Amino acid sequence: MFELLDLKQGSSYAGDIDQLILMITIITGVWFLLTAGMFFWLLFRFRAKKDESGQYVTGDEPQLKRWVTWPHMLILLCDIAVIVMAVNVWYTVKQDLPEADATIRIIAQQWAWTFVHPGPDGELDTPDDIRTVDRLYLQEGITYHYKLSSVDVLHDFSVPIFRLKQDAVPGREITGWFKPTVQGEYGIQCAEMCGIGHGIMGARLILQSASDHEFWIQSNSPTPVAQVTGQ
Amino acid sequence: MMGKPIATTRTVMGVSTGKLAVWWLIVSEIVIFGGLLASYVMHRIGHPEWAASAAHTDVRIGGLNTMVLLTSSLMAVLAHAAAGRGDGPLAAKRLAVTIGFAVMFLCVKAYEWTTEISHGYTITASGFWQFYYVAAGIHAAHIIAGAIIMGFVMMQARRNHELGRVELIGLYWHFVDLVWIFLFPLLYIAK
Amino acid sequence: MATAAPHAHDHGHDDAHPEESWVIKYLWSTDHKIIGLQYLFTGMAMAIIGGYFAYAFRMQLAFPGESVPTYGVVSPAQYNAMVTNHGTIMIFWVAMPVLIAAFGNFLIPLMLGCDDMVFPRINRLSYQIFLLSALVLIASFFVPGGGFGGAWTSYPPLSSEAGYSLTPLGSTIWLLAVALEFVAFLLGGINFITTTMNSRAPGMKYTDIPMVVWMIVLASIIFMASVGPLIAGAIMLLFDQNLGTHFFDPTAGGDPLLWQHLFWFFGHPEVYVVLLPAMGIVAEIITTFARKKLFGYKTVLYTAIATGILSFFVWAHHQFVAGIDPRMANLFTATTVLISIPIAEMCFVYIGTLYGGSIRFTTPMLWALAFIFEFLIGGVTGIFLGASGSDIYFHDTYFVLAHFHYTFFPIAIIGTFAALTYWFPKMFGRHLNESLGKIHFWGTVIPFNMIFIPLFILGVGGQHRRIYSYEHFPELFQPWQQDLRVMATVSLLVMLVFQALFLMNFFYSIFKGKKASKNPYNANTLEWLADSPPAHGNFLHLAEMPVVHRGPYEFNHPDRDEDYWPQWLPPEGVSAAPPADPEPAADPEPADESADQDADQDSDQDSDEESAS
Amino acid sequence: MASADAATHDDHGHGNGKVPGALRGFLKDDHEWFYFQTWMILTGLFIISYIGPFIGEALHMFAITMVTAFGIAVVKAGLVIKRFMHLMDEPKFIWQMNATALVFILLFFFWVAPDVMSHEGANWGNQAGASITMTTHIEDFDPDVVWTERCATCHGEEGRGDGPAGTAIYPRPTDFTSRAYWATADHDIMATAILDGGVALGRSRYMPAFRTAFAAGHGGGHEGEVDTLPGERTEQLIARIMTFRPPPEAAPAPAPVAVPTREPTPTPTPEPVIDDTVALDGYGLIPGGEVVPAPAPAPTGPSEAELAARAQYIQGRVFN
Repeated sequence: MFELLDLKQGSSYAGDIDQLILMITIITGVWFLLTAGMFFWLLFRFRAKKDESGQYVTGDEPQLKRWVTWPHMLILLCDIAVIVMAVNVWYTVKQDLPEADATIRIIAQQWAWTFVHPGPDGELDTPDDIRTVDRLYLQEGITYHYKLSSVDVLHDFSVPIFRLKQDAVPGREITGWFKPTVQGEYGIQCAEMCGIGHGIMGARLILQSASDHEFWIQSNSPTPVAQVTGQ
Repeated sequence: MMGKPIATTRTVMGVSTGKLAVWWLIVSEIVIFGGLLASYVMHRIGHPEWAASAAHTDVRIGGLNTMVLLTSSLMAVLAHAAAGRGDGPLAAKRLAVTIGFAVMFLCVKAYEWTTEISHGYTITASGFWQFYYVAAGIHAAHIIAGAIIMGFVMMQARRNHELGRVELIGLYWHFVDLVWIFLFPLLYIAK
Repeated sequence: MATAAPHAHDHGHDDAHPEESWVIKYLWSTDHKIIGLQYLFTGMAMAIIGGYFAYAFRMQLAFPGESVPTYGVVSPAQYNAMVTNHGTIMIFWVAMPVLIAAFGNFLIPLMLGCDDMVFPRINRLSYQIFLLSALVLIASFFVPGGGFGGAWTSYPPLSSEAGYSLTPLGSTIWLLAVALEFVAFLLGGINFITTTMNSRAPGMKYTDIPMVVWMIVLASIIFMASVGPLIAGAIMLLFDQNLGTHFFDPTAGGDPLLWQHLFWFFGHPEVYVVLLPAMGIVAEIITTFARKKLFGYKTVLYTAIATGILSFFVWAHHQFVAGIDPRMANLFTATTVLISIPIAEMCFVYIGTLYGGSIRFTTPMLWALAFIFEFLIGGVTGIFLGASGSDIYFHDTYFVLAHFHYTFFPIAIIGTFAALTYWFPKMFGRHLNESLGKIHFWGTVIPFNMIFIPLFILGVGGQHRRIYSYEHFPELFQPWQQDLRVMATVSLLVMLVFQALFLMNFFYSIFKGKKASKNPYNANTLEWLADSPPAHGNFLHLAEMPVVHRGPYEFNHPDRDEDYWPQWLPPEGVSAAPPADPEPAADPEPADESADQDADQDSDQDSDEESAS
Repeated sequence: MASADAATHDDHGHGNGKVPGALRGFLKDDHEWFYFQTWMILTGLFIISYIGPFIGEALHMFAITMVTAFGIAVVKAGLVIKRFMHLMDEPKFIWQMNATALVFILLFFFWVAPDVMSHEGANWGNQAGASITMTTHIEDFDPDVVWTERCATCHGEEGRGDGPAGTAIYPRPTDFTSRAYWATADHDIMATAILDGGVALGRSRYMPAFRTAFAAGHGGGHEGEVDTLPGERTEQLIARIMTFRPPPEAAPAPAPVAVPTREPTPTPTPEPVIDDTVALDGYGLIPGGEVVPAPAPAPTGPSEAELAARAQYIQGRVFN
C-alpha cells in the first residue's frame, strides 16, 4: 500500500509498522465489507412493497439474535488480535532500547530543529560536537539513540520515512532509537502545533554511506579550538 | 411563568425533584474538586521540596476555620429539622446563624491570606502556594455562593414558604463542609 | 434554587395565559420548545461561521498564498486561529447545542408526556449563558493579537504563555468562552437528567422511554462526570495565562502533560457525549420508517451505558506519542480497541432493525441510513489510531483528521439533518419539500465523501496536520498531492452550495410549507399526541396528561390491525377510530397509583444502570 | 456507636426527654439532640486530628500524622454524610452515582500519576520536575550560548542572516554585518523585537518572542516590581549582537549610535499590529525612516544548488 504512495521504509522497524497497518486494514476491511454488504442487501430486500407489511421482531428470537451475538464474539477475537499485534510493535519501537552505536541530541525550538552530532570522539557534550540546524546527517545501517528535548513549547520530531513520531516536551528529555536502512535525503516534520512558524519547521534528513559520513564528520568537526562552546 | 410546571410535582424516582437536582449538582462538584485535588496530590508527592513552603501555613487558623464550618453544618441540619416540623421562623433563625458562621469563616480566611501575602507568599511564590490559593479560593467561592442562596431561602422560610428548600441548601452546605474536611489536612497538616 | 414543595395534583390546570409580548414570548420564554429552537438557530448560525473558516483555510491549502475570495490573503497566524476555532466551534457550538440542547429541550418533555422541563427558569438561564459564551468566542477573533491559534486542545506552554502564542488576549478570551459553554451545559444537563428521572408520564417504565431521550440523558451524565477535571484545569490555565502561576510551566515545576491528561480525560467522553444523541435520533427514525420494532431495546440501552462507562478508560490514546510513559500506552490501547465492541454492537442492532421491515426511503430515513454507513467508515478507521503501534505513524496526520471527520460529520451534520427533517412537522406545523430534501441529501453526502477520501490518502502519505502551506516539505508538495487538495476543496465548495439550497427550503417551509397533522408518520411516541406545533404546556389542553401503556416501538404488533400502536392508547381500546382524542383512561385507579407502584419496581433496575453510567 | 442511634433517628420523636437541661431551650426535641451529639463527636475527632501532628513530630513517626489527619478526615466525612445528609435514607441510586464520580476521580489519579508524579519513566526523564534548569534558562545567562542555540539557527553563526532555518523565510532574517542596518538601527526596536517578537513590530512574524524564555527558571517576580530579568538579559544579548557590527570605513563614519544606558522600558506597549500583508519588501517600514532596500544576501551560506532547489519549489510565490 505504501509503495503506491512511493513511501519507502527507511528504518528497521518501518516494516513492522507497515505490517501492522496492513493487518488492521485486512481485518477492518473484511468487517466493513461484510457489514456494508448486509446493510445494502437488507435495504434492497426489505424495501416497502405494496402488499407486504413489516414483521414484529423483538430481537429476542434466538435464530435472529445469533446474527448479532456471533459477529459480536468474532469482533472481540479480532480486537484481541489487533491489541496483541499493536503492543508488540509498540514495545519494539518505543519501550525497547537496543544497544546504541551512536547517540545524537535533538533540540526543538520555536520554528527550527537543532541537531548535535557527537563528532569524531563519539561522545556527546564534548567540545568537538557538530551542531547543525535543520539538517541531520546520519549514517545508514547503524543504530542511533536520540535524546529529544524542547526549549519552549511542544514540538513533535516526525520522520515519515522512519514511520517515527515522538513529541518533544519542554522540561523532559525523551530517549528513543532508530536504525536507518536507506540512503538519500528525506523530510523531517514538526507534527505538534507550536505557534505561528509551525508551518516552516521542516528539516532535512541526509542518510549517507559509512565513508561519506566519515568524510562529513572530519570536514565538519569544529577545529580543536573550541569555537562552539560546549555547555 | 405562572406556577410550577406539573413536571416538577412528579416524583417517579421517589426523591423530590429539587433534592435529585442538588444531588446531581454534588456529583458534578465532586468531579471538579476531585480533579483539582488529584492534580494537587500528584504534584505534592512529585515535589517533596514544596513541604518547605507548606510549613508556612498556620494550622491554628485552619483548625479554627474547620470548627467554624463544622458548627455551621450543625446549625444547617438543625434548621432542616425545624423546617421538617414546619417551624419556618425557627429554621430561618438557624439559617441566619449558619450564614453568620459562613461570614466568620470568610473573615478568618481573609485575615489568614493577608498575613501570608504580606510575608511574601503570593500565588506565584512557589508551586505549593499556587495550588493553596486556587483550592482554598474555589472553596471560598462556593462558600460565598452557598451563603447568598441560603439568604434567599432564609427569607422565604421566615414566611413559611418553600420549606423544602431549607433541606436542599443544607445538603449543599454539608458538601462544602465535606470539601473543607479534606482540604484541611491536605493544605495545613501535610507538612 | 429548586422548587420542591410536594403538592401532587397531576391533572392539567388551565392557567390563563396573559397575551405575552413578542419579546417575552420568544426571547425571554421559559417554554422548553422555544428554548430548544433558540439553541437550534444559534447552533446553525455558529455552523455557518465554522463552515466559513473551513472554506477559508481549505482555499489556502489548495491555492497556497493566493487571495481567498471574500477573505483576502491568509497569514499563518490567521490560518492557525481559523483551524483552532473551526474545531472549537464545530464541537462546542454546533454539535453539542443542536444535538443535545436543541433536540433535548424540544423532545424530552414531549416524549415523557409532561408539560415542561422541571426547572424552566434554569433552562432559560442556561441558554442565555450559552449565547453569552458564543458572543465571547466571536469577540476573541477581534482582540489585538488576533484569535487564539494553539489548536482546540490548547496545549500549554503554547496556550499558557502569551510570549509563545503571541495572542495574549485571544487565548484568555477563548478559554473564558469555553468555560462559559461548560457552565451552560452543566445547568442544561441537570435539567435534562432530573426531568427524565422524575417526570416521566404515569405508567412509563424505564423500557418505555424512547431511545433518543435515554441517549441525550446518558450524554448529559457522561458530560457532567467528565467535565469536572477540565473545569479545574481551565481555572489553572487561566491563572497561568494571567497571574504568572506555573501550573503547566515546565521551567518552574509545572508539567504540560498534566493539562493533556485533564483535557483528554474530558475529551474522549466528550466525543461519546455527541455520538449518543445522534445514535438515539437514528434509532427513532429507522424504527418509524422501517415500520419495525427496535432489534433489542435493552441491548442498545446497555451497550450505550457500557460505552459511556468505558469512555472514561481510554483517553490517553490521544497521547500515545505525546511523551506519556510508554508502559501506560499498552493499557490505553487495550481499552481503546475494546471500546469498539459496544459501538459495533449498536451498529449491528440498528442494521438488524432493518431485517423484516418495509423500508420507506423518505428524506429523514435517507439521512439516518447515511449516518449508519458513514459512521461505519469512521468507526472502522478508528482502529488504526487506537492501536498504539500504527498510531506512531498516523498521529497528527490527515488520516486522523479524515477519521474524526467521518465520525463528527455523520454525528453533527447528518444526524442534525435527520432529526431536523424528521421533527420539522412537529416543530413548525408544516412539511419540508420532499424533493428539495432529497436533492440536498445527495448534494451533501456525495461531496462529503469526495472531501475526506482524498484526505485519507494524503494522511497515509504522511501529510501532518495544521500546516499553513506545504511548500516547505518537498515530499508533501508533489503535483498529485496538490491535485488531491484541490479536489477536496472543490468538493467542499460544492457541498456548501447545496447547504444554501437547504436553508432556502428550511426558511420557506416554516411559513409556506404544506400543513402537518398531529402524527404525519403514524409513529408511536408521545410527542405525536401533541398537536403540531405543540401548544404552550404541550398536553394541558387534553382531557388529562398522557398515560403510557406500552413501549415506543410497537410497529406491526400481531394483535393490532394497523401497523403502529401509539404509547398513549389504552390496551383494550383496539379502536378503529383514528386516535385523535384518546378516550379517558379506562383503568379506574388514579394515574399516581400506577406511577408509584411502577416507580418502586423500576427504580431498582433504574438505579443500577443510572448509577453505572 | 453511630448505628445504635440510627433507630431513634427515624421516629422524629417530638418529646425532648433525653435533651440535657442546659440545652433544653436550644434543642427542641430528641432528634435535634441526636444531631448535637454528632457535632460533639465531630469536634472530638477534630481535636485529635489537630493534636496528631504534634504527637507525630514529637515521636518522629510521620505515620501518626498521616493516620490522624487523613484517617480522621474520612471518619468525619462519613459522619457528616450519614447523619447530616441522610444519604443512607435516600434511594440507593443516589449514593451509587456519587460513588461512581469518586471512582472516576481515583481512576484519573492512578492513571495520570505515572506521568506527573514520578520524574523518571521508561525512556524519559523529567528535568523540570526535578527543577534542573534547561540550557537556555541557566542562571548565569551566557549570551554566547544563547546566540548559538537560539539565534544562529536563523541569523547564522556570524550574524549575516544566512542561518539554515532562515533560508525558508521571506523576508530574510536581519543581517547584522551590513552597514545599512546599523545606520538606522535603534536600540528600542531591537529590544522590542527580541522580547515581543517580529509581530509586535509589524515585521516578519517568524521572529519569535523571547520574553518568556528569558524569564524562565526565575521563579516569578518579586513583590510589585515588574520582572526586570528579561530586560537585563536582552541588554546582554544586544551587546553580543553589537560585536557583529562592521568596523567603521576609512572615511570618518558617523559617531556610533550611543547605546542609551537607561532603565529598559518596563512593559513596552507594542504598537497596534500592522496588517501582515504589508511587509513585502526588505525591512518593511522603519518608523520615521524611509524604506531601506533589502541588502543583497551575503555570498556565503547555502550553496547555489540548495538555493535553486528551494527557489524551485517556492516558485516565486510570495508568502510570509
